[in-house]
Amino acid sequence: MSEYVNESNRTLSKRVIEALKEFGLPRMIIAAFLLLMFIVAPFTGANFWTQITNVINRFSWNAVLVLAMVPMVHSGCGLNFGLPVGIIAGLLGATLSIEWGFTGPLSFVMAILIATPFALLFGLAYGWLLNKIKGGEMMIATYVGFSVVSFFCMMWLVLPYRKPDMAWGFEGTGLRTTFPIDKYYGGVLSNFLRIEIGRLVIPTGALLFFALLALAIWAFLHTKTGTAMTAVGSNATFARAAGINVDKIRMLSVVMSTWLAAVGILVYEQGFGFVQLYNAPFNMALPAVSAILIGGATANKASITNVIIGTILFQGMVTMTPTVMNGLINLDISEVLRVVVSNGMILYALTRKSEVTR
Amino acid sequence: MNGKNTSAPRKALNFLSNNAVPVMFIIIIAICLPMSGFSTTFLLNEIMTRLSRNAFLILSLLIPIMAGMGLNFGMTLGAMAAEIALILTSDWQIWGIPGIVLAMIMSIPISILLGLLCGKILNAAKGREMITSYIISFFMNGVYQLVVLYMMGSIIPIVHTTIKLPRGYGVRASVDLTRIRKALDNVLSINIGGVIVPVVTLLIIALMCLIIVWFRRTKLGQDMRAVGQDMEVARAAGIDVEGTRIISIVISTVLAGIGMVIYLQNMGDMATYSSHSQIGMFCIAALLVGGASVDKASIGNVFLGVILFHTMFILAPKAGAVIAGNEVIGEYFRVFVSYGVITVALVMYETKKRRAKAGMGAQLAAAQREGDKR
Amino acid sequence: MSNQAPLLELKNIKKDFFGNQVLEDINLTLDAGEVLGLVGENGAGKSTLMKILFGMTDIRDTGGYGGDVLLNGQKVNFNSPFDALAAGIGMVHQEFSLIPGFTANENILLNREPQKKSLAAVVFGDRLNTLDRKDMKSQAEEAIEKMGVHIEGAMTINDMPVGHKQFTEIARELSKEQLKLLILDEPTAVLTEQEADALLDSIRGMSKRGIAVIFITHRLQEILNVCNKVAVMRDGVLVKDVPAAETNIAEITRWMVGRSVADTAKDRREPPQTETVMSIQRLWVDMPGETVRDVNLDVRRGEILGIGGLAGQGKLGIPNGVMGLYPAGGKVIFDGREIPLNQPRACLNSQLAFVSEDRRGVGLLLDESLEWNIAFPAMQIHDKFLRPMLGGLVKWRDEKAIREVTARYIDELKIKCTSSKQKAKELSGGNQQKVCLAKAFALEPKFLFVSEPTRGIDVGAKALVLKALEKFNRESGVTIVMISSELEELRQICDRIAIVSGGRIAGILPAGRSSEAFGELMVSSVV
Amino acid sequence: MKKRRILFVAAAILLLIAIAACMMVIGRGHTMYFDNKKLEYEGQTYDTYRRINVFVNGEQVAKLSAKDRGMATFMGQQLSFDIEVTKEKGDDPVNYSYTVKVPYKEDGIVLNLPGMIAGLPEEAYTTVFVPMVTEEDNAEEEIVIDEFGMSDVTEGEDTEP
Repeated sequence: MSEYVNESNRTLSKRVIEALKEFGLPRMIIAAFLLLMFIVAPFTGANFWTQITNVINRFSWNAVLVLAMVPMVHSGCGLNFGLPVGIIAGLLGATLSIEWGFTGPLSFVMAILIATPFALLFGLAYGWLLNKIKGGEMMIATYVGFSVVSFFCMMWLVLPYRKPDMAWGFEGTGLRTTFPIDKYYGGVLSNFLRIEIGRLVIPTGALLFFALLALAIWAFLHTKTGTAMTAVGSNATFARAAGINVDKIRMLSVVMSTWLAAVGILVYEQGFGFVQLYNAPFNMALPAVSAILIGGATANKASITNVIIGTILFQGMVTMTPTVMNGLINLDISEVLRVVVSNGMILYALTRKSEVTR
Repeated sequence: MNGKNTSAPRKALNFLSNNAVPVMFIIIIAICLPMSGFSTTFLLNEIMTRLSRNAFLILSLLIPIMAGMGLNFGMTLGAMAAEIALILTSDWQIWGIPGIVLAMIMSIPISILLGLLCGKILNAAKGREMITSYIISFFMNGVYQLVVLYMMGSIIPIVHTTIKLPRGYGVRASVDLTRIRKALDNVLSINIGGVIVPVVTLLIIALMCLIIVWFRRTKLGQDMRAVGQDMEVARAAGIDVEGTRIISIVISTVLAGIGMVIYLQNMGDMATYSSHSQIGMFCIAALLVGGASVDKASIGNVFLGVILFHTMFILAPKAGAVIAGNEVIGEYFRVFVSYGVITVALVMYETKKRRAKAGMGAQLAAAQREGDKR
Repeated sequence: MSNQAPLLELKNIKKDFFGNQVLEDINLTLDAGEVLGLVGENGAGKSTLMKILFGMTDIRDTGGYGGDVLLNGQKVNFNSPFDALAAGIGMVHQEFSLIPGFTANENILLNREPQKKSLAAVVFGDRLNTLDRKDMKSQAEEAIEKMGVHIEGAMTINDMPVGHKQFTEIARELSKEQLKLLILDEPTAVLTEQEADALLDSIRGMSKRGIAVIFITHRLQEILNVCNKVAVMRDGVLVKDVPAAETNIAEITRWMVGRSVADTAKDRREPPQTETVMSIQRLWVDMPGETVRDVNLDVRRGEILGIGGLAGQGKLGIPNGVMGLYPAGGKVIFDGREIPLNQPRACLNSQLAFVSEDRRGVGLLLDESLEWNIAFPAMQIHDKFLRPMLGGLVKWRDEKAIREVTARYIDELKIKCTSSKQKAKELSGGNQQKVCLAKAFALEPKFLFVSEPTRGIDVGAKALVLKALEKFNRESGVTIVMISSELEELRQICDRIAIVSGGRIAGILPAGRSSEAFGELMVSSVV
Repeated sequence: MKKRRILFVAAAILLLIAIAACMMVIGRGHTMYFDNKKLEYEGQTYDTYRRINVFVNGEQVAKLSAKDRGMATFMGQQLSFDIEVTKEKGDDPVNYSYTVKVPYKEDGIVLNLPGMIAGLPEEAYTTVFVPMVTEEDNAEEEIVIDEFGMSDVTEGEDTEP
């Protein structure tokens, strides 16, 4: 490789500027903002290590959901606004696992196992639909997600769940909107190999679990099929001319994303300690989408690094701003800031020609 | 493919596939209607109320569709403008018709500003207008909250404690609009066999329809149609494509603002932080139920849509109670149907676009076969 | 007509695209009412010349042009097509510039609609004037009348036959009162015979009204029928400018394709008389703009077969159809086995390979490294550059092998790049083309389609690419079918050349035959 | 031509502003409170009446016994009303008509009817209404912006050990 470098007349400074340009202005602003928060935090009376713990914690809950964006972005299906489809599969796994009497860590494993066939089924149907409407994925994905969630709003009421921990006791059928899962898999990952150093708490198990999945995705992208997936996302016509069955690869990516979303919501719940049904999945897609964009992904390129950086920045912003803003000016505009920043980021990605070529 | 043998059954099938959504709705209503047990008068009254409440808002969606920008999820922006105007007029204690007129006038400059912004952003996202306008509505919702929750009472003066939060700034979660409640609807309203008809509101809606019909015949309307069908050709003919698109969004936003005032005066109560958030979805769903598509919509679609969609809306909870013994199911059902309708319409639009591209090959094969015969 | 200055005068027009000279010293005059037939092969510079005349912005964006354009003796310099329109020049393009859902009348008067004053316009501006539909109708009808071919004004463009779309465009130009010069770019290409005749009549009519017409076409007979003058261009030079009455088709063809009389007859090898390796039967391909109608073609083992023909006649459709990139029908037999159509994978599995003419769209992963571009198809088709892991369960990408093969081709084809990790979009056109070749070579095919391998690349790279192809054929014994619009290039390396005209094979000749022979085939059944 | 249009646009905007201003004047709502209460003014005491009925546009808006307060809402800056006064039980009611102007900026005005009937100067019987701030009004209202459904997340954080 070194023999070619000589030919390049790019100086170091030029490269740095280029790298920064690639990183993008909005990301830099957000990163700088977060850095500022960390610096200011101690002055507002917030404990630095508590803050760090919060960020790590939130990271461990959400990272898998953000990771679920990666396969679909890679295959050119765009940002997965249809994340709720996978989440519903996960919720089915969670509720059925509890209903069938599994408890403790086993209930988590069973939840994943039960969610898997649903995720495959939903993913196949969702992928089939997305293959029919190439080019209009993002808008339709959004509404497919909404339709599925609202359909399951009815299902949660109708399906014959009996377990008193999650069903409405007095009415006989129907699940509660939110129920705790301490008896089941609440904290199974977070508390596994948990490290506590003073005020700093590291949920090792959850981080390891994410690392495992991230590694699997990273490895997959290095295989023959993974390479084909990236090529399909980069230029579908090229891939087709090279003999790739584009539809099949896209389908595979959708199934993968859907499954990751199903596992992602289970990881989220184990950290959060509650299962949220009904309208809760509606609002899960946008934070994940903006997180990966903040991490530097575009609508057809995303890496594991993007996931990690994006989740840290986004969750950092979410957890830090309320404390700091409150402590600093006694005015909590963090919620508004979060809405503006995350949606602003998506808008920024949508309006850049280079970012979305379709 | 070869459109010559359009026999009667085929024609019927074509009609069904082109109007799948309205037909589906008529079937749903036909099933739910007997179950609900509502009286005809009650139903007609409800439909009349909802027609007068929603029609103007839905009319605001027509112009961007004409300009090829799809369903304007950004109409929420106009709703926000109307809400800001109504918060202020409520605080100034302007009541009745004057309050409504003032709110409409005040919403206009805010709508224009938001519309310009939205139009500019959409011009940067050509081909992805819908998802972009959808995200814009979320984005602007954040800005709206910033204004209403933090700037009102601190920077923008708000006097009354019924509106202002006790902490000294920000607006309460609900603003009471009793003072303008149905002020417009009640003018000259008449009662026909138990059905109350808000004559003036309907007249305003009719006037708007006329304006839209007239607008289609203007040069600007013609330009919008041209831009909507082929931007490049329009540009080559010297039409200011970007400008025309922005104007269409601005008009839509302004109309949505006025429509929202009409909507809220009918409701008589405003949920400050959520009234606007669902309005776009319901209006779009209603329009699509009326048989409109992403690239084609008429005034007829608006009225058919309002009637069908809202009849379903009224019937669903009762029907849910009868079928599943639970009214909540019906409520979820109607939300599901709203989303489902939008999904189906979007899918149909995209597949139609793709199907139009194919089909040439069959012609070639046919030509070769013809050649063989000779 | 008079002793005044001619309507249009072109003086020493020159144009280069980044050092690549495409027009040299063009001089041409045209009087009012005169009809000029402009002919030449693709790439001869006709379009560029017309673009200059019409003030297209891409001319200005690429550094403008040299020489002067004089209109009525006045020097003009158009900054945009709108300036040209204002000066009375109209142009009908090959691609339709019509709004599909509008009627013919609406399209004819697009953005020039007569209007009625309205009250709202006083406040909101003139765009709120209503359209005067009645006046629109009469104005459009007048233009249609002027054209002399009847089309239904109230019909929407979508419902029209192609020919009528063309006439709508012509009527649009005629409806402009200031029109003095009309440029028609291959207007008859989409017309039926009767329609084409009607158009010619219409051109005569315009000429009588004093409107000058520049008529670009490949149908030479039409030129002789309707034009006063014929101008022939070749390689950016105006080779001939004669009265139409003084020439004939054979002569024009010769001027079009003829190089210097001394043929570039180098040490040409005897065309191999081997057995047929690929037999294409009754092929139709639906490739927009390059429709293939009914092609039968046999390719011999080990030869280089050229496919030539004018643009739009379907030569590009053949490889794209066989390789499954566009919907196709018919039968293709390779090595005794039938290859299923519309399945790129099946072709590649049978060791066919294809270098597409659409480098950026089909040929390259622009956002990926050279390594990926070169290794990808071979990896996917032949499982090369992969390491089996976990007992063959996982096929892991072998980065080292990929880097090696890329380095080899970078070296072999002299691809200029900073590293094998450089992104394909950062390379120049010539180097991108070499990457495309490398990609195909890495597949180690038995049979290679190469489509327009030298389009848009500089002379040095051109020679290199052709040499690489020749070498690949000679050393590996790979059968190559090369499709190109440049006849000379085909004659240089091919054994036989098939000419496509009107979506069909017009004939196959040994490459040694004269240019005129090929030229005649090219225009034989032009559509 | 261009100039003319600017003129018309300006005129249109002015017209809208004028309408808006007009609406602000005629649509300004006020509340008038009627007190049938004892009034002390310059040492004199004006006693309550047994019953006072208040009519606006012929419609009864208040029926006041001693120490009662009634109210009427109206738009615009003045209110005309009629009152029907019964001094003692069994007396014949006496009718009065009044027109009271209300300053634009005041939301509510309290009229002391005994003072008014006695013909006292305006400042004697009018007071500005000051609304009482009730407990309910002051209860801190939680505005939940739940864009991302994260409100429960904060709850969740509380449950963290």
